[in-house]
Amino acid sequence: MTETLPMAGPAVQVNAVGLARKEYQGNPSTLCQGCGHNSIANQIVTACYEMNLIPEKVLKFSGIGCSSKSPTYFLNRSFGFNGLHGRMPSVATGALFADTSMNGIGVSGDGDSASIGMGQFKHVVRRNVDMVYIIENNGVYGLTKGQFSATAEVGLELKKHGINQYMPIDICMESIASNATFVARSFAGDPKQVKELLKAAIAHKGISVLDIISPCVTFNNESNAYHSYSWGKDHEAPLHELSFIPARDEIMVEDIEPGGTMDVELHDGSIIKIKKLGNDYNPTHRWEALKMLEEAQRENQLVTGLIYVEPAKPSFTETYNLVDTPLNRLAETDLRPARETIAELNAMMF
Amino acid sequence: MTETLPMAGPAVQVNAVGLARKEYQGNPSTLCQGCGHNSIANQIVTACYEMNLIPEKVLKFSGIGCSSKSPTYFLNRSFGFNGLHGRMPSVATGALFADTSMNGIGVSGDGDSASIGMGQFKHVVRRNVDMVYIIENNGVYGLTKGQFSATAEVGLELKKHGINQYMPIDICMESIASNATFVARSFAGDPKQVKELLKAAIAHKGISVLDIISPCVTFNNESNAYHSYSWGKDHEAPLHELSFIPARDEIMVEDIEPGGTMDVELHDGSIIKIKKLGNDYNPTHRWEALKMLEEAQRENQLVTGLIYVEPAKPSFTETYNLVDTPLNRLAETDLRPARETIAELNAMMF
Amino acid sequence: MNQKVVNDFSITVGTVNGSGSSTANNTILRAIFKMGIPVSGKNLFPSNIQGQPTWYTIRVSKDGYLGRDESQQIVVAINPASFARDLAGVAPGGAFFYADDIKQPVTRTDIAVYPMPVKQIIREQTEVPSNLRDLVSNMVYVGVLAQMIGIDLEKIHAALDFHFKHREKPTMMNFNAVKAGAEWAKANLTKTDPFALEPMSKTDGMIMADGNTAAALGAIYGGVQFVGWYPITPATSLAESLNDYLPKLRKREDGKHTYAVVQAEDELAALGMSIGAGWGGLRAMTSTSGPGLSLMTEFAGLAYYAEIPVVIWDVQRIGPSTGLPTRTSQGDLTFTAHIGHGDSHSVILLPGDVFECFEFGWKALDLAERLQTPVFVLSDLDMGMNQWMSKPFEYPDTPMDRGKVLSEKDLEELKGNWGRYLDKDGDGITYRTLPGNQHPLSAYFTRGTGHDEYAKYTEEANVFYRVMERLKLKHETAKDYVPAPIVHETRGAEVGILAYGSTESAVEEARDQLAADGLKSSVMRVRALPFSKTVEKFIQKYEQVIVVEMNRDGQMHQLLCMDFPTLAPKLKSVAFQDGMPASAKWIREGVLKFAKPAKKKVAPTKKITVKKSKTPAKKGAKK
Amino acid sequence: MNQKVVNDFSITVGTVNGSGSSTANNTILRAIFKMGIPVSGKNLFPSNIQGQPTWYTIRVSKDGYLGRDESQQIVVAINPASFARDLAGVAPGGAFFYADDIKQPVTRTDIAVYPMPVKQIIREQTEVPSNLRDLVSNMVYVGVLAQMIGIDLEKIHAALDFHFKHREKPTMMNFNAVKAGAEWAKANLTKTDPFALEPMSKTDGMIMADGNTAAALGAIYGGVQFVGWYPITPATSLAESLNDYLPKLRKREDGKHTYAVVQAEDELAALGMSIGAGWGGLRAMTSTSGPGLSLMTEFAGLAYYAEIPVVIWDVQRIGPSTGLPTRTSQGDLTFTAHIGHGDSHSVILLPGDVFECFEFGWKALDLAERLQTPVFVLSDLDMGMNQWMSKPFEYPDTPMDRGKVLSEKDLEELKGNWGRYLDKDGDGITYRTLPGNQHPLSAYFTRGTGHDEYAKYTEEANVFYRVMERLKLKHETAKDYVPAPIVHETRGAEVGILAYGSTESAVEEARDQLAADGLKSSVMRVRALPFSKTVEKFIQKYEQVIVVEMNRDGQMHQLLCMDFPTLAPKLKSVAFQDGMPASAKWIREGVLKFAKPAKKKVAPTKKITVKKSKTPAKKGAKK
Ligand SMILES: Cc1ncc(C[n+]2csc(CCOP(=O)(O)OP(=O)(O)O)c2C)c(N)n1
Ligand SMILES: Cc1ncc(C[n+]2csc(CCOP(=O)(O)OP(=O)(O)O)c2C)c(N)n1
Ligand code: SF4
Ligand code: SF4
Ligand SMILES: [Mg+2]
Ligand SMILES: [Mg+2]
Repeated sequence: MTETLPMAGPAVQVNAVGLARKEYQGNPSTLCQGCGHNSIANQIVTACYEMNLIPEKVLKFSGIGCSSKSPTYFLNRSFGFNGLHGRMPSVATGALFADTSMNGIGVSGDGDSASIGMGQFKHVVRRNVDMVYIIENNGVYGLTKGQFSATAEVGLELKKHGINQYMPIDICMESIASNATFVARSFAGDPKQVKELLKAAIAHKGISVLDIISPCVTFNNESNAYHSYSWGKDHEAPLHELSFIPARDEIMVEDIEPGGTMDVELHDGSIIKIKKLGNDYNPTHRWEALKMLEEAQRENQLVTGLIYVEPAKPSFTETYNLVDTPLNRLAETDLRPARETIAELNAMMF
Repeated sequence: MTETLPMAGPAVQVNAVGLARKEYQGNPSTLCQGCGHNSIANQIVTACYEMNLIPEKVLKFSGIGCSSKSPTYFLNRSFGFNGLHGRMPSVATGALFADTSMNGIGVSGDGDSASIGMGQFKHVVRRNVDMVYIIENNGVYGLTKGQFSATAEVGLELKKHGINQYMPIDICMESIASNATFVARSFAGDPKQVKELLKAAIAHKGISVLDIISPCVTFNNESNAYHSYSWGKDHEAPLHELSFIPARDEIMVEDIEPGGTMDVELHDGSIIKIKKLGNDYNPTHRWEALKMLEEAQRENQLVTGLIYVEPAKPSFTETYNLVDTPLNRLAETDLRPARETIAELNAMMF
Repeated sequence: MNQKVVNDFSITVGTVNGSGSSTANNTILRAIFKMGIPVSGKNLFPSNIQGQPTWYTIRVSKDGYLGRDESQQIVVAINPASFARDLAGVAPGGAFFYADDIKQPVTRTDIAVYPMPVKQIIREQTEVPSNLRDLVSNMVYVGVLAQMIGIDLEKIHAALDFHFKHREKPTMMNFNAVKAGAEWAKANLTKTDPFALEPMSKTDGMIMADGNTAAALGAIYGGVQFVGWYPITPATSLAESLNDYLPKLRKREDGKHTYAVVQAEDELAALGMSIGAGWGGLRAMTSTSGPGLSLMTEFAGLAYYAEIPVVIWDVQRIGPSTGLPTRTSQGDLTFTAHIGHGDSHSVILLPGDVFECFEFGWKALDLAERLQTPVFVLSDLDMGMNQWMSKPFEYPDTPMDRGKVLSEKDLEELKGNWGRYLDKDGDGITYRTLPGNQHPLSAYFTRGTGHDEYAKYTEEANVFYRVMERLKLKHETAKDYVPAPIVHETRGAEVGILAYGSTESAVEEARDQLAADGLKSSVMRVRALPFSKTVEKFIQKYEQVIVVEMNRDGQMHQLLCMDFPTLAPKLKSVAFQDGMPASAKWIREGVLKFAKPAKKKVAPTKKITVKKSKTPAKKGAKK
Repeated sequence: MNQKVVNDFSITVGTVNGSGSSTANNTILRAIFKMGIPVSGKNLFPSNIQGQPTWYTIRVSKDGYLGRDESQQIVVAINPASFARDLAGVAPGGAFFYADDIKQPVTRTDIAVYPMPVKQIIREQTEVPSNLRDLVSNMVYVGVLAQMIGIDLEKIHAALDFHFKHREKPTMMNFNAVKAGAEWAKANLTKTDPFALEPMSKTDGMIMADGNTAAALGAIYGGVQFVGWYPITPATSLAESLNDYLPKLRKREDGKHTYAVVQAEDELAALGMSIGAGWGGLRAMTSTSGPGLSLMTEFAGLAYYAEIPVVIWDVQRIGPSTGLPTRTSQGDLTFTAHIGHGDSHSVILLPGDVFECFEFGWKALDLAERLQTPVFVLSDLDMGMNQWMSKPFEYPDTPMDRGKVLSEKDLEELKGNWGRYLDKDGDGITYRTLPGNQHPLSAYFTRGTGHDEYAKYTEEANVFYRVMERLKLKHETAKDYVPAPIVHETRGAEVGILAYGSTESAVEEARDQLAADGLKSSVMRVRALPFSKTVEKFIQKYEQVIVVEMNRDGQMHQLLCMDFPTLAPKLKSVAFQDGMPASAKWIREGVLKFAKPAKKKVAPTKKITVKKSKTPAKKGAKK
């Protein structure tokens, strides 16, 4: 690592902390071309840039999965921890004690958070740990090549795995049930909304759950669907060649106005119905939020926007009444009781 | 094990399958005297007796905890599996495939299911595994001597653990969020209701979650409360002697009429407000249920009764389209492909 | 041009993953196999889905050596990103094929170089729709190669026909691309390399399969009924093969199922479910890899102590931690041998090839029920995910062994007088009943806490001690049931070699090389833990026994030292791991560290060697 | 009456758990301790909360032996349910005190028998409110016993005063009950047994503490900042002691905290959080027992491979599985040594007593940061939960070692030229930066996947190999840092004994007995893994080294055989486990299995021995 720091030249546009957008970038993505996760990483870069975050003041976390690779694709100048499958929450919880002035941004997948990681996910929400918790939700396990995740819709059919029989786990409803203080949903193909919600999430003190629908171009495509990787219906049998992944464009939607709905066709030809929360929606009523989500489930709609927020609750580290100095900058004198205490201590031992 | 079968004498009252109530009993309890869990075990005995279950047709499951010891206190003639802390759901899920004509009854604790077991709990609910899933909910870890569980109320103070900072996990709301098909809540001190809900749960095909508030007489008592194990306020300092546990009576309430409320004083002097669902409550509307729970949370009420039921959904094993013979009675001829298939198979291998 | 090199070289194809090249590479492999020439293929793929470099190596070996050869005589470069490295990797005197749209300098003069106008040729194949061009273009290099080294086009057709499940359209579309490649090469290239294929009959009657499929099939012939699993590379295809083949091989007229495969929410649940099912009397198994195995630790201990039959396949990849998820390893052995807190010891099967994956697929289920304990089967990525030629699978030669189970009738005869953990037969294995048994005294209570012979809870010191000692006895008994080691003794052998698992072919090759060096060796391939008497005898017999394995710490060596302390000084460890399958080269060099051939003259194995990964013997050897 | 037996006997009290008797038993223990007589107490409690039999054993030993003595000279029976068993357990010639409301026959004539009207006496104590009568009634037997064997009432008062935190009311209420018991005994009982206490000065300057408290205190002096934990017997009181003492010992004027103790939702999260904190630069630890340790396996592997400092206390109980949650064990050693899939090896500390629990409490945190690796500390229930007399805790004699950390300034000097996993010093330990470091080149990316020296993702075979070899080197380096073994050499010793952990006192006692038998021994108490050179030298020195431990499989023996194959034939295993703390008896008998004293005449250790648990040597010994 002998690179020297890039110097900000005069022509480069910089933000309020004097950094150019590229100071917020990460390594080039190794995800599939057209993967929804890529566009989310881009929006994280932009949101952090526009929020004037100092990259050194951000901690990045993830579990394991395609989605969980994302932290390498943004904020190269931030510390990152790509942990274990489903266990990002606990690592983040501990790490954020080190210096509570840092911003935590976690990226996880639906398999990572709703399957193996369900327990940790629920508990990090319940504790109101101050971090942005992004779930790049594609309904499948991308990195292990296309098994159902717990957010897959009922009736979805996948090659080698048959038809999904269970109701999908609704990340937002789960978050609210466990008393999350910030819950939003968006769609990777709606970069503007993703960015705005990210900014709100970063600003929120406490846990901010962002459920971002992020289609897997490669595996979440019904093998029996018209547009699966076959070469057309006129052939005797569709050929689903898993080792071949055509490069595709990311799906992007135009602006949906607040309260509006839109049908979006995914790469596999399936349709998701997106509905944007209207301006009349009040995200501070917990059970209105639950009701809205329940209705959306019944109507098979994907409602996007800020679903619930409770700004006042103290965050996890706040409840610990910590000293102002970051804990990881405390010195021996702060940490080791004075020499004279040992005699008192021994006296206390009977 | 040389005991012979107890013979049903002429005077003993028997149920429709010719068994006396004591055929449904288990070993004597080793729980604390006055523990809510004991009364639940008794109601399981009665419910099974009254439902005319054949004990050999029941499988008992549990995790680890005082509550999870319960299966030894009922149905001695049933197979039982006392597994690992928080992992009852997976063991039960697998075991119930062995013979789908069996009734599964699981007993867990709030620590067991809402802390370490949250993930498995959510997923067994989501799969709609056909079993009764009882959570003997006391808000603490009884067996490890009184730490907070994830269902402890905010602000509860426990000796050595300070004040609980988090919102309690609401087992019923969690169950409904994860699409449970039967969700009820009761109070161990209301044996009649416990029994009736148990019977309904046994009858239900699919997962039946029973959240039964079951006070821990020993540890869920605020050390700073008036009635903690002190010898009165007039002493200089309260003495909370954890190694001494006075024998107490179980708390029992009189009948609360449907729709009625009652304040119940626990052993430590704290009060819980019980409200029974009225006859006008319709437990088949999912979001009405969510709304009701949300309100109850805000009003700090414990609403008991059948909260939600969706009878039609196929249970987990039903979705597998299994043969009628119990799988564990299939013979080699059913299980091993015929000899002649091996040549075909090898031919398939290129 | 050097002298012709026939049926004895390696081909490496460097491509991009997600580009569909695996069909092409498999086609080459299968066609050579169908030519009767021993061949093996290894896929070196990255832990991502699309766009990263990936390599496929095919070794052609007239002598039947299927292990990895570190040198690459023929390299096909399709990926610009790995072009330079691919070029550098060609053995001197080798051949280099590359897609001519890669505009990078070809600097070497010691090799034959063949540019291929892949893009152009595929564009000329008008029957290929544009969205499939990239996919089918892989067939062009198959054709060029076929022409240049002599792969029989008919065999290529057979391979494609098999791959596309006998559907003519895709078969022909791809085959035409192959032909186009071949024709172009014929017209435009002049052969300047020495490598050639000639038909043999050494693969007659053999099949081609990967270990994961074989394991799944074996389990099906073992009557598997319940599978709880969670996806993880490189184990995923084992469970997916069960999903594939169970409906075919266990089809019933009524359309109903005699099995259930459940994708669990994680590995704890996967094993938990399987344990529940095994307890319930089903033939139950799970499959996973390292990280999943780590998560199964607590449940494994429960199954050990509560004596519940269940089979756990661990298709090993490189740890520790997430490690290299797409690289092979034998690194989970010591951990598995003592998985779980408290005193425990595992029954472990160690298949050596695809044939044994099938065989242990059913045997493991027998053993689990016979011994009432978790049975671990340690395969690895190389064995599990790569295609291997193999003897055909053999129908189980023994009926299903369901172990000691008491039915209602048995209980009646016993007058209900039985104890779940009562050692009636003195072999440490006790009798069990199954849920659903309607005898009123059949039920017992299973727990991971202290229990007596009647499965009753106890904290009594002497009862706990007794039960643990019986478990020890049962482990002794297991030695009589697990697959015996396979020994090849050489008259006058100066050294014993002990190995296991997928290194088998590399070990055989190394032994031949050592023999040529003048060092005669005997070999034992251990196939199971606990170690049987035969293992002890083998070690006793030789002055030195060299334990060869694919991990850093010499784990088999560790376990042998533990179990045979008095023989430990004789045991030497040759252990190496960098994620690449074992090669004869490092095994030979490792052995030579300890044992010098009588005639002292050590000839290098092969003239052409290309260093890619570190030489193992220097660093991996340990006394 | 036999000859007087002074300060050399054991007392067992059989009561019901939840009855509050532990205060009474601790009072006896403390009073004897204050009389200057070496004493130890062991609580044998069931895995439930109320109503089950429980025993407390106090050993009084003028010679300072603190290990378990298998014989019980004095038994106090308060629990009807265990009365018969308690009575049977009295050593011939012993004394039996019992609550006279238990109406069961006392059939033995070879012992002194003293009925005690406990109920009646307590009813006469009118100051005791009725709801506390059962609780305080325990003090009656304290009084009776005090009178009969000569416990100084003043010391009892001191013990009560301590217990009740110097609050007079409860102290006096309880003390009055003691006095009432004593007075009643004086008036009504005639001593017919030989057991008596006489003041000594052997405990002067000593303290009394349990290992879990000591560990917590040690950690506090080690500057612990983050604790993620989950309740589990017998580790719970370690974390609870942190909750107790941190606010006292790390009190600040501003009332703010320099630490956080988080009760996690399970053990995976407990270690996960601690790893996060350790990575963040906090002194982080967790504490657990067997089942929790099993659940930590995957995270332990991550911390090993990603090189994250964290301390893991495992207060061992009996496994496998849930086992006997309230019984002691040394059964997690082999598992911990290789916890996690893939090649790994753990740094393990093995405290031998309460003093070392304190010492390793802070040292473990130093080591974790110095070595950048998880450091396991294996204590056990006996050491962790029982009260032990001990040297006073000593203030750390070295400043906190925060290991190799680069600050902003360091990075500036280096011009940002550093690599997280670059071995600059050749010791395998690399430099790290901490989150919050504001230098723009400070950040690095931590992962459990393959990485190079600059923490960049890689799947390169040789890089992976290199990193793993460096980890091996680091493990070598660790040998210089971990606590050295403690060796007591005896001139002319015929045998070496190697032991570790809480068996220390029993081993010392056994050695004295063996010396009396005519067998001279040297002893090494190993205090850490990896084994240092000294361990090897010790084994080399003796013809036989007998490895003594409290588990079934001889786990330390296993690990020594692994690490020292050439010395393995000399290593003999004396391993036994039934949940009871080690006794000199089974150690002596175990040693005698292998090593016969020169003079051949083996005298029995003690005339009075009562069999309760199986003799160990017969079954536990293994070659
Ligand atoms: C303990 C463990 N089990 C299994 C795996 C294998 N694995 C890697 S990623 C993954 C699923 C990822 O799915 P998701 O979180 O939805 O991410 P996506 O790839 O879809 O973005 C699995 C099962 C693992 N790494 N660790
Ligand atoms: C893996 C594991 N961690 C911790 C424990 C210790 N443990 C036993 S029971 C229990 C808590 C039980 O609480 P709950 O489920 O609420 O049951 P209760 O005793 O309150 O009825 C704990 C933490 C354990 N047995 N296993
Ligand atoms: S496999 Fe799916 S989730 Fe993974 S990178 Fe490709 S498109 Fe994205
Ligand atoms: S400790 Fe609490 S939960 Fe446990 S048995 Fe006693 S009263 Fe019941
Ligand atoms: Mg996903
Ligand atoms: Mg509880």
